[in-house]
Amino acid sequence: MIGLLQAFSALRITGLNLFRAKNTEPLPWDGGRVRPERYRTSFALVHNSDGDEACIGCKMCEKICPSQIITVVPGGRAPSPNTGKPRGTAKDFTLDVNACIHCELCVQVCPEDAIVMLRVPEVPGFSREELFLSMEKLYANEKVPASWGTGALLIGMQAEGQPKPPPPPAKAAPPPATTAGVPEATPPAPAAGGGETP
Amino acid sequence: MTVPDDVTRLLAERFGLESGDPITVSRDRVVELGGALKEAGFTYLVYVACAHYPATDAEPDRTVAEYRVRRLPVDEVAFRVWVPTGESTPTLVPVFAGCDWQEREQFDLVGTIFAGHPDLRRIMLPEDWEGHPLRRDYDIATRHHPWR
Amino acid sequence: MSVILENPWLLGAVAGFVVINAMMVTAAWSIWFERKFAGAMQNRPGPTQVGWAGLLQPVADLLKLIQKEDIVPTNADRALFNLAPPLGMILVLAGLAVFPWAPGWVPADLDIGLLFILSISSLITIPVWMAGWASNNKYALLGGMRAAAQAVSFEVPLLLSALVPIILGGSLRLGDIVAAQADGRWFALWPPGPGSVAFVLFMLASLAEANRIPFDIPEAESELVAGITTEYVGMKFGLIYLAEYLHTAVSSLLGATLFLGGWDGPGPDGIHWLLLKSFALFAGIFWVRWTLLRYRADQFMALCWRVFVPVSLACVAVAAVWRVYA
Amino acid sequence: MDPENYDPEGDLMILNLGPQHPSTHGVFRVKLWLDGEVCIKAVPYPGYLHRGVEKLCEKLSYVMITPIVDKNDYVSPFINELAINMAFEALNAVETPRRANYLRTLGAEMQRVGSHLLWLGTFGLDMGGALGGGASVFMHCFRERELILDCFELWTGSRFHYNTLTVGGNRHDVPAGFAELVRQTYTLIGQRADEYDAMLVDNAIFRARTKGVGTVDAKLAMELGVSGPILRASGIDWDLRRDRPYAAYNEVKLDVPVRYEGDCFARYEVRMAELRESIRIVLDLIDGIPEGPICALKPVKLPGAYKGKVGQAYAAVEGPRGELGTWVIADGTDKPYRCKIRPPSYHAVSLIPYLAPGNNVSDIVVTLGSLDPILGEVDR
Repeated sequence: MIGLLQAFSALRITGLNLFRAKNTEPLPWDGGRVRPERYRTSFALVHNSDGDEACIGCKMCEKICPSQIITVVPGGRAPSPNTGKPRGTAKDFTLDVNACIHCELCVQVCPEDAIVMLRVPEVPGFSREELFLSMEKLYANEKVPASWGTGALLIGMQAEGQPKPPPPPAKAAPPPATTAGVPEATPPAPAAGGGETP
Repeated sequence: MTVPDDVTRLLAERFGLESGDPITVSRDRVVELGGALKEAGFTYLVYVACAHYPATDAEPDRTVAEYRVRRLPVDEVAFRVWVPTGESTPTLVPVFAGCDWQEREQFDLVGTIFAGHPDLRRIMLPEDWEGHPLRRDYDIATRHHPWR
Repeated sequence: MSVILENPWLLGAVAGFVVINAMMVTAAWSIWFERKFAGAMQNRPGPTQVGWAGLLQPVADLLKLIQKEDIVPTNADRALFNLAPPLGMILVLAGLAVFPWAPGWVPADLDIGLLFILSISSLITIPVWMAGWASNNKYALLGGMRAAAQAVSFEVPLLLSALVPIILGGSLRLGDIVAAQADGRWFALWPPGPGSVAFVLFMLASLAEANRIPFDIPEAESELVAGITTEYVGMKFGLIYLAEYLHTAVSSLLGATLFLGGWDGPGPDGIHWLLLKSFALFAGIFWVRWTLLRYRADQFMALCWRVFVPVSLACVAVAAVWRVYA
Repeated sequence: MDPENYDPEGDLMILNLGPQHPSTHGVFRVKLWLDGEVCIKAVPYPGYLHRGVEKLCEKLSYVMITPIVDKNDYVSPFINELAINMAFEALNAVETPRRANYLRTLGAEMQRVGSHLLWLGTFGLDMGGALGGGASVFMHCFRERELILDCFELWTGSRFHYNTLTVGGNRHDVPAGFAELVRQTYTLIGQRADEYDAMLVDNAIFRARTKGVGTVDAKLAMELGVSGPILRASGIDWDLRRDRPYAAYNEVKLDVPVRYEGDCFARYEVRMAELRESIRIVLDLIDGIPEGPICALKPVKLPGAYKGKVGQAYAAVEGPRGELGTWVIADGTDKPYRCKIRPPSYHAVSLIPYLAPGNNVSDIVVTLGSLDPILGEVDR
């Protein structure tokens, strides 16, 4: 009986909460919470400053993807329609968001900052096909607000302040056109492995 | 993690073993070592883990079972025993009750056989699963029932 | 009009129709109220999508339940399984027949009205046990067993605490009990002591009868999945669910009638006071429900026999002494 | 009664608690032999959530594993990442920068608060049901937990499966405005923690349901490898954060709460004390994060960016549920040869055959809830 009287302390808490502000919000279409700039959901492929498709088909994202959901078909080197310089191209690029774990590794390894993630809440699809991003869908997503992270920025953030300031920061600075078209040149550089302590 | 002095002494005097991380012990003395360590205060079982090593020129196809025990707060000792495939190693369930589920899991995933285990069934995978998936020779395309 | 009033059969039919429909609708919207209320307690809005502020949610729920496939488990006792939900509903609704809604508004003015309500509502254990047994499900069986044990235990303090207004009012007729509380001499307030304690005990025992938290062990969804309703789907489940809400509503109506003076109140007496009081009790029950945890079965049997029964006996004794000497 | 020689027609009832039972915290099955409602024997069957994480670890390179183990203990992904990356770093004796250590400590403590909040909510659900007071506790806890996820969202860009740690350090530095948000959030949660106590501990029903229920014997618990709050509630004063400090814990003041009763109520008390302690640590740490690099190694540009030296390593962290360890064998390639994850919940769940007999179904549900098993971690 005494114990039941003590229940009033619990009743007080729920009573208190009756007058608190609502904590939930209607979902996404009329919500409108501002997402932080690093917020990441789906994917987009972007064009670089020259107006070319930034992807050079180097297959780095395909190799790093833990879920193995990215498929890149390299298109070989071709002169850019805008600058005329030869650069790598991708013939096809598909990304199956059904199995994506949103780890951002593909963004981090991209040497051309070609793949970015989106900053808007993901809209669920009605079929598997809707979540399968083809190259057209990825380039169409370019118009959607993108997340902060790009390859160069992520690498820059991690390399910042490191005692030995080797390639990565230098790599982040110049516009993509300089290193374009030489995907074969990238692998040997960062493959140094672990073991270096500051 | 360095091995504490009293364990080094115990190993040298009673078992004639070299100390190390991990200590390698033969199959016929592993239960005795476990019991001795427990008497020495190592009553906390951290894990039992096995790994599979395929046959090489020098060694047959075998698995290693590693036991890690701890004397709170800091002292830690790992001892391992090599088990050729097809043979078994004595179970440590009588010494550490926790070896029950740990050894079952390792049997399930790696296929090390623990002789005398009270309940050596699969624990993670279905009863009718074929093969032990963490073996290096496990074919990832092994056929199994589609709903598993 | 006078034809209806003069013919008891016609009067019964009309009054029954009105009361039953009004209560069913009330129960349906009490679910909406509870969801909104619980939502507010948990800082969330509750139903919002169907109708303004989710007001049409009960209709949507009803449509959903009606559309569902009616599944009867293979090894269930088919007759009992199908009979249990409507039987529970009938028993709950039958109690409403003798309520004095307002001065002179009594569908069936029995002189043993209170006894009738209490005996009818104690019968509700039977459909609950039927549902538990007939489902041929272990969880349902455990739930049914718990329900039976609970009903047997809590019937005693319920009756004993209901005895206090009977002694004080000197009648088993609900109208007389309400009339005895006229002019604010509500039994929950006056005489001080037995009435108020008996009121609390009566409400707690009613919670147990209506399977509400903290005494909802027959359902106990975290332990018994859904207890007796595990195997029920569709409208059968809906009936059990609705019967539970109706039972809660009947309990709060009865509490308001026996202890809070029924239709009596400041200003003009009438049905509005009864409804207001019982709504307050109803909301209180939901407040308790969405705040407290659940007792274990044996613990709350012990609570019943060790605390509720002695205290209610004491209340009866004090009330009797008061009746004789004051 | 002897469970082996019972008469199934007359004596005992076999009840399958799970795999789809509301209070098994995931997909988990316990087979109970019941005499009336009292359990005679209990046999747990884990494995319904087995996803082969250890096999995946063998097939993926070191830098690709972090986002995978996020999903192991799906209530505290940050601490999963910390545990596995510490083991990988131990292979090559990589020393993480001081700022990374501080950020890791901060993240781990932030995550611990979130994890304990989720435990508290589900523990309430186990006792109060989805349509009762338990649901209120659950919603209140989730209300605060969402704020924690907001902090992580600002920091790492993801609400839950962050992938924010990498071998050698962190991937994300804290952004502007982070300290302010964390301070605000955790001060609020510190205040709200008193409300949970008022809702539960002050309530005689809660005390009656938890005191003396599911008592864990310390000696048995140690043999089973049970760790964390369960062990500390049984009177063993042992915490990896204090006794074998990792990350920046040697620079953090830490009080380890210990209770001696070993029952569900003691476990509740230990976890609530830890919750408050973690809030304090977060508030202490947030102002003192040193400047410097956040990653000791070059940022990952390739799957094979990190190669473990031949050998083996074991590293353990104190997760919200106890010792979360990783034992890894490296063979010099960019993939681990064998990677065993030692989940605390697996050891905790192995207590069930010892705890269940003699209790009735309600108590078993409460005991299971108080062990706080995360089935994703049990089954991996």
